Amino acid sequence: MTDTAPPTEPAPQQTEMPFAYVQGEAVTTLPKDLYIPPDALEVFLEAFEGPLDLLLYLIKRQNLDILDIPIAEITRQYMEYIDLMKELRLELAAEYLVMAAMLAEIKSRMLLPRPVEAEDEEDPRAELIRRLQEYERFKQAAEDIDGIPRMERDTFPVNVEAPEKQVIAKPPEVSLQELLIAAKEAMTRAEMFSHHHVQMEPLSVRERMSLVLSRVGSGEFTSFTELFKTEEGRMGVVVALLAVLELIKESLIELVQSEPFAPIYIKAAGSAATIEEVPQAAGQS
Amino acid sequence: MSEQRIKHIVEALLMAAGKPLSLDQLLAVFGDGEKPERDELRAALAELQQDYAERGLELIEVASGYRIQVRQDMEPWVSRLTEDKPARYSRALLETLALVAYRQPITRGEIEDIRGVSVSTSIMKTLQEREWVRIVGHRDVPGRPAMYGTTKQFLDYFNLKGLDDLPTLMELRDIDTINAELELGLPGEAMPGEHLESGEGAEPDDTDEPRVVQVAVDTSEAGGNSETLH
Amino acid sequence: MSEQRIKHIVEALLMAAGKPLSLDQLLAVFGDGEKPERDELRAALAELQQDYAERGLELIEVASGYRIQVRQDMEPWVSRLTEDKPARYSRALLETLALVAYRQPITRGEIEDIRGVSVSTSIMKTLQEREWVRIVGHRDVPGRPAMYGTTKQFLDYFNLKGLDDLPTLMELRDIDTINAELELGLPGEAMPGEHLESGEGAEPDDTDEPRVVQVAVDTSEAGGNSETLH
Repeated sequence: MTDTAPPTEPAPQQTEMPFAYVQGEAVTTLPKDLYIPPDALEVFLEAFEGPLDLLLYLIKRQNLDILDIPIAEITRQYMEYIDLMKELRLELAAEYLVMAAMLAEIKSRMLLPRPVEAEDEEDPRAELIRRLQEYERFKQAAEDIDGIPRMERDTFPVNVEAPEKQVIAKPPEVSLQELLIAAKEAMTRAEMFSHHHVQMEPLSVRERMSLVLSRVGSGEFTSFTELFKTEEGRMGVVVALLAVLELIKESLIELVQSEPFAPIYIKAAGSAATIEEVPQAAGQS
Repeated sequence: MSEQRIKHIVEALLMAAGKPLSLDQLLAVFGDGEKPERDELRAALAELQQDYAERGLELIEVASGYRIQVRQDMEPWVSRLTEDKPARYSRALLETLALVAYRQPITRGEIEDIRGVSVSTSIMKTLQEREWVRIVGHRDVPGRPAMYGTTKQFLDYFNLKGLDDLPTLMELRDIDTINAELELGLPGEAMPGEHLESGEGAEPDDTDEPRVVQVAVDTSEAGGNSETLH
Repeated sequence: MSEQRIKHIVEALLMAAGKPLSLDQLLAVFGDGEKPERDELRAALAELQQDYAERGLELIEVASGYRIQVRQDMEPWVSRLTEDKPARYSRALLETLALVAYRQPITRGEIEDIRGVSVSTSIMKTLQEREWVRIVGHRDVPGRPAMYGTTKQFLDYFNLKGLDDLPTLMELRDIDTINAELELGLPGEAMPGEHLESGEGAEPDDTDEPRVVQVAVDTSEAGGNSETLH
């Protein structure tokens, strides 16, 4: 900033708008009084954030305190701006007219002689002053916020290249209840909850069916007795037996017995193995 | 893991992240066997802060965590690095932002009441797109207008740790007290003087300010200039 | 301008740039009165290199200039910072898995019959690659379609001792109530970790152990079991 420019900033400085230029020509002074080059007026007025802002400007220009507004004078000046705007057929924002009405009302009340007994009647300017002050606070706050050092303008993020990431594709995680919800939905859609299906089918049997199947999957004969393990106890034996029966029922395995009382073997249904291939060694167990 | 090692990892993390990281986020990257105590992390951060004290970098704490950034006094050189001028915001937007920041939760209607003019939709949209402002609820009155509040990103962007860090609002003065002051001969001079110092645009004088020239200057070197203004 | 000052400016520039800067680019940001000699700049860069020697950063020279970057050995920590959320499985995959679990041994065609839509090859492949599902045989019908069953890894992952730990169809029908209980501790992310951790000790043996006996016991305390899971 140049030395010749005092730190007084123009009130109606709207940053995006170079109100400096009117039809290509720079307007180098702000109006001292009410005279504004007609071409500049529109731009000038746009620089105000509304009637409160314009009023504040008028008050501050006369070095006056908000709390001591000479209503008559300010109203006169304000109305002159309004007239100017009208003359130029600028579209007058309704807010400006509302303010004009408010000023006129205050002025008229101030002009009326105040009865002595009505001393505690509120100063007619009070509401205007309150609004002006409230607006001024936030006008100031806006400037303060604009003055806070902010990223990208005053401070800058560091932007340092990170080392190349070693890609380890992590498989998705699934929770048990996600699985159960999916199960329920699939079953519901397939109406598998009908009574026919909802019987006490121990899932361990289904599990064992898979196990038995994969054991006989090689196509070779497996000894029936090998499917049962005494360590599993009675329940285990029952589950294994149910699994084998279920597999036979679904024609997934075949039982083979070469002669009565000979060892029983099972094989995957449709596998090429024939009875001649029954392993002799296995049969001796 | 040694203190040095922790410090270097934390530095690398903050450098690579380029955005604030909370203590929890920092902790989370350490494996189970190596997780430092929170106090150790804090100590590492404090040490880094020390390390940067003399340099063009700084480690600061903002609303969402710790951030390493380039200091403000490096701005003249850093901004010459890029052609893009930082975005400047209109008074209308800044006043709206100020109202949201200080008066949240606040509706658009309430903002309009105080500013005395309508608030354009585009301003609210810009503030939300920048993620400085968000809808925090709806007022339970007819029409259920949205209430706005500021975000952590707003605080982060303005280098603030919390709303408490915002500059204090100007005091409201009571008409009665000022009347009393006036009678005592305490003039309305003090106030405009204050405005002058704070660079406020009150325009208390009638001089032929090269106001427009300043504006022109502003436009050309936005970043540096607006800094000196405040 | 002091050497220190030049170094700090250069550091700030490289930090903020986010791309390599050449000597010329670095020089260009200094104003006329302050421009350092190229050798001074080189000296500043060399000093910075020194400064970083022990740290998680490095200053390197690449084709288009100088760049500050995070050292490769910081990768494990830095990567964990940006860890993407693991992808999620599709509903189709989960239903397929559920049907294999409940209806095994089951062919793809049978799954399709129940689900009412076709099951993609990639789903079966994914489930097999994850080692949750395997082919346990082939149905003796034309085409000899593969029959699928679940694996031990499947049980381990879901922390099940056996399939009987799953709710029966009848219980499944009333799963909404279970679900409401589970919902509380849900958010999907904490859970898998728990599974993994608790899964480690859950199935330490590879033997075909008295699985069914356990199942019998488990059935009686099914409630307690699913609670600890979640």
